[in-house]
Amino acid sequence: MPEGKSKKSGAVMVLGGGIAGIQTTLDLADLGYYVYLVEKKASIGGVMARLDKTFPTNDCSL
Amino acid sequence: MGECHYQSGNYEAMIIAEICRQVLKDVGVNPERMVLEWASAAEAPRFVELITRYVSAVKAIGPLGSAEGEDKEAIIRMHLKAGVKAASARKVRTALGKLAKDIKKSGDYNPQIISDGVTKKVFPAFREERLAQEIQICLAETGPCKSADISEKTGGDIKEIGKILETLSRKELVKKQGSNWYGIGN
Amino acid sequence: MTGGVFNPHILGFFCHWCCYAAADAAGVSRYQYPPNVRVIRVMCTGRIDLRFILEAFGCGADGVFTGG
Amino acid sequence: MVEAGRSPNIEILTSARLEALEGKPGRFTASVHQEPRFIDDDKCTACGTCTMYCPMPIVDLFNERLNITRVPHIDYAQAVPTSYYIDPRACLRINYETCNLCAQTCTAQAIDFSQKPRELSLDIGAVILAPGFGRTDLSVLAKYGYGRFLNVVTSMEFERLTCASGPTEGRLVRLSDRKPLKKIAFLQCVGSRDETCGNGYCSSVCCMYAIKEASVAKEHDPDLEIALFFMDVRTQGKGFDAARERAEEKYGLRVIRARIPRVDQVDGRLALTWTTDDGKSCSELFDMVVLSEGLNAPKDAEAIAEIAGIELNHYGFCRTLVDSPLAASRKGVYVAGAFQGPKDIPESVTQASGVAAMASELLSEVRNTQTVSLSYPEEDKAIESEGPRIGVFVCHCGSNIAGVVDVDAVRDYAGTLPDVVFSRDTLYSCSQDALKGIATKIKGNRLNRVVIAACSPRTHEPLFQETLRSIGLNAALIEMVNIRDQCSWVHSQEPEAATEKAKDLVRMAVAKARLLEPLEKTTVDVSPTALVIGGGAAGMTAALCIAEQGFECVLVERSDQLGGNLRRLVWTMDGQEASKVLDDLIKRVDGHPMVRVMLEAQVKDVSGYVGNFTSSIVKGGQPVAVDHGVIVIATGGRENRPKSYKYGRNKRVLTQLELEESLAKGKGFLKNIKNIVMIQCVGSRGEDMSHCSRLCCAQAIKNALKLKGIKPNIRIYCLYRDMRTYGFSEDLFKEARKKGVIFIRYEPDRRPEVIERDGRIKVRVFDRLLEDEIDIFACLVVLSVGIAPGDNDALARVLKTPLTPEGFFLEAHVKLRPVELASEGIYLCGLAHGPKPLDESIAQAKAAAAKAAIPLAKGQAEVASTVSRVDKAACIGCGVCESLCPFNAIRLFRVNKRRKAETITASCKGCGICASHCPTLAISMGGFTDEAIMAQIHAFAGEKCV
Repeated sequence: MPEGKSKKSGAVMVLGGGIAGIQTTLDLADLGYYVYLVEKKASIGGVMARLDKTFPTNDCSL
Repeated sequence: MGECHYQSGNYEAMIIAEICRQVLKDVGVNPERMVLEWASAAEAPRFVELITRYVSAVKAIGPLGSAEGEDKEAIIRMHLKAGVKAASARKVRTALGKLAKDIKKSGDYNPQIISDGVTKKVFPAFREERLAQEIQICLAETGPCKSADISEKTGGDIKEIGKILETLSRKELVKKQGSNWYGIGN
Repeated sequence: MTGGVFNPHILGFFCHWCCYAAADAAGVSRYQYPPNVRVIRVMCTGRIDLRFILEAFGCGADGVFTGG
Repeated sequence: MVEAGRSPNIEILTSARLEALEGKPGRFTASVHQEPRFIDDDKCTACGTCTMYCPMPIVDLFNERLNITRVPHIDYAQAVPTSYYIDPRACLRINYETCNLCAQTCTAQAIDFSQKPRELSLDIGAVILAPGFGRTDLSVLAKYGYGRFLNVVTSMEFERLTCASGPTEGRLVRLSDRKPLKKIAFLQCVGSRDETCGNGYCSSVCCMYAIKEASVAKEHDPDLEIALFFMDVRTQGKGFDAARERAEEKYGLRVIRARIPRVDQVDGRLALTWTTDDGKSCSELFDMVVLSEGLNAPKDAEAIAEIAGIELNHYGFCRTLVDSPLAASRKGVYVAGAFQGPKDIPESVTQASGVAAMASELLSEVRNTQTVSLSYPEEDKAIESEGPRIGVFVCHCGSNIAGVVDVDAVRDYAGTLPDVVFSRDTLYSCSQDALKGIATKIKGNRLNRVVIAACSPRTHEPLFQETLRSIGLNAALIEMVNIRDQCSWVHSQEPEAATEKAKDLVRMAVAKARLLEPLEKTTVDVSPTALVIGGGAAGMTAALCIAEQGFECVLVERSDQLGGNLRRLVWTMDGQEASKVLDDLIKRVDGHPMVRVMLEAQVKDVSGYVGNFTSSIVKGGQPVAVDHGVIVIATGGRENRPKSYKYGRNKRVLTQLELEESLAKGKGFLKNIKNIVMIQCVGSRGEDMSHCSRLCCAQAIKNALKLKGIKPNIRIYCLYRDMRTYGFSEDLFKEARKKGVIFIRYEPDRRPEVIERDGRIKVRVFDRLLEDEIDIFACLVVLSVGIAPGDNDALARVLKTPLTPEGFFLEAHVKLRPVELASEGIYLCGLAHGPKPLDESIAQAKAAAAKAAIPLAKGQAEVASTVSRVDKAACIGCGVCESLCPFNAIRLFRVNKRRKAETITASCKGCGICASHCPTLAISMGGFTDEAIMAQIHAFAGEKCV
């Protein structure tokens, strides 16, 4: 258990707003943590948002 | 065939679309008026093409009823009214439910199997129930008439109408007097 | 009916996740298509009951478009 | 994406980068620099006027520079945050203080040039690095004529070409002259498995996405001719081979085994030359060449590593260990997705959930300390029970609707409809101030049903439902009418028809609104214990991870000891002692107070649903009842026992695991062994089993290198179909070749044969290069036999979950929910999901633990309100609903000796298949009742219906 006076922070920072960043952000919020999602572009979605369809099911990637 | 969000919803819809096509043909409505199409969320251009093509197809067919034949509109409306009642009847819905259950168990949803299943197991029950409903509507509206007039009005052939009249009379919904049949207000 | 030309009255049953979403996407890209379809949104095409389609035709629909 | 945008506990900082990270695990301080967007997210309604008026064209980076956009723009329509931004580099106003056109034309007054960059300091407990991957740099692409010939494109550009909302709206045309495409070539391993550019690794995904792009292209234009040039066909994901074979056969894709060195242009078309195995040299002309570019380390990898204080591997990706694949080298910093190594979407999603679990382990004692949960006022039951008092709000959406539809006419028309007591038009009903206005109007006029005629319910219904809840009105008492995306936007040339349609749609919505009933958002209490079935590496990792997150866990193992297949492994891929990993796991499991291990125990029956499962577990003949909230399946897999290749009939024919076990016993075993022949895909890909087991190639190479390490002059032959050493294990493959291991490829129709003659064994194989059969005398034959599913049928029947055709458990969605099953509350990891190497099993076990912990952490599972409800009196217990429900969410129960159907609200997803198939119409769907839909149909006909 952490020693010293400072209590742990109940927030997490996720660097990168692609599919991995978004999925872990959603899971962390569900698990009860405040999440800062830091994305260098102006919108999240990363490379996956540019894909038309994704294998193997070929359904849409939005 | 995009992947359905609920996995098998779209398969069940194929069965319902097939029974609907056969029912529309039976009541004299052009089956092309009803279509089942697939477009995933990302296929906007495909969706637009489907809608545009479908609207012009319906335009080509013409207005419901008058396109199917000059004097047919009233008759078709009656067929449809009876059709809705038939589609709500337990016997028909059980047949449809059972077919859906068997096809799901077999896991084979190819169109041929569906259409055979509907033709053999569901459509006969539907047609019989529709005719039964129509007979009662017809007797209630126009009063007693001979089985020949009934079959002419409902489009069912004499033998079929005869058999249905038997079952209806057993359920005391109709009564035969001389050569005329009477509806009993149920 | 506008003018002599027959303008069909069509009822659409669109599944919330697929066809309804495609219709929205068509709107976003400003595609144009004929305005004859009135849409009823359902959660899945599996929800469409035979009664609904027959009732629609019974009520004078010239066509029924079910989209999944 | 949309959910991430809406949750009150997620703060999205766009155009931002990490500057510094200090502190220790649980107590970090991160300083983040954020560039301004110059447009206020809250005010912007994404209407697009600013883009129309801006005079300054810029290259559209989102569409891979294939088309032009304007300075104020949005990357794509469905972007989150759904608001435009200004690209400062080209903006006249920012750089030269002129123009300002967009600010003037913006009706929502959302553009604000006074915004300044911000420096933020965030107190956080853990850091997760998921910056994705970098693109292949131009020098590598230039080798194939990219940049010189317009029709040589990268696979990302090809994605944009096939995309319906892309620059060519999905039409496949040559970029040189916009003529339709006839013939396309896909070149594999561009920027991967390529020493010259320093990327010796394999990017793992390009083979599969090339097949996908080819199939999508064929769907666009069936008479396209497509050839794909592979070295090894590496489609080793779950179900990938099957998908590839289907695509090849259905679309007639030509697969050619050759690596194209260069591309030339011959009168406007692209010429490719290559030599086939049998020495013939060929050359063909193509309209377009697609370069399947690999996944590089992110461009700013060094900067991130330096700031976050983590180590990179020799390729610039984040360095991790096999037995802890998600932890970066600094404690408290975790990694997920392509930055940990090139991988596909299903694996990235799995790792993402996995790192969520690790952060949740580290910070389990401060859970829910910084999250805010919204509280709502009491529902005003009185108003809801009164007769319908409907309020209709017709939205202008600036000019988006009002520009085409006569909003006033629709508003007045709505006022005339029966039961409508209030009708008003609003400029932007989704803006903060309009929502407050609607709330006061609802309270002021005691409205109990609301119809919003505006945009799509898919995107905005939750927003209005929140407004209703915030003033004590049940969220189900609202019906939206889509008169923008599906009316004004798509009938802009026909204003009267659009207005007519809007009126009809409002009439139909009012008819439905009249019949809307308040629906309870039922919540179900979750018993805070997890049941993990299977005590192998995956099971132990999942159990430990759930316990570390603060929840009790029961671990059930059929055999008399923990470990499963891990017991038979000797070395891991990165050379660690497997037994050390095993002992460490077992010690931690046995020692953990929150984990209760039940050995020699089997799950006999499971009843209940998410949050409230009761399982009867038979241990030592005695059934023990265990209550738990969630289930994690980790029953593992079994080494396949081939029937052929003389296995079991000659003691010198072993499997790879058996070889590993004998090597571990000592070198004596190799004394008089000079020749070893390894055969890959034994029993897999079309023999006893149809699937590829993904890890046997890497395992064979690992063993070969171990053998060469012990006895360098030993001769090793490896007969393979495709060497699938994907990711970083490609290095091992290169090292094996350097150490003299001889690799011979065989075709599936001419598999090698093991022949026994007077006590000695030899292997006959058709060598494609020599075009002749050769016999190799072997002192030892080692078979890579692949992984078969465990006997999952019994458990699958108990849990009523489907299995894949190959016999593994079927996950809910291969990409988006890879570790969950379709039915709620049941999770899946390890070999039970499918064959995979140890590090992927561990990552998946962590992911399953994360997902399983969510209902436990919440304590309650909220259930959607659009679920089915059964009218017991009408139900005749025929069971049609039970058999058709894809989610086992409706079951037949015995109610005083008659069978009645009943909905399991927690599992019901509201699809409605049961309702539409019920013979006695006994099932009604929340929000979509039969009566409501019938009312809409009658309203559709308006006066016409009798």
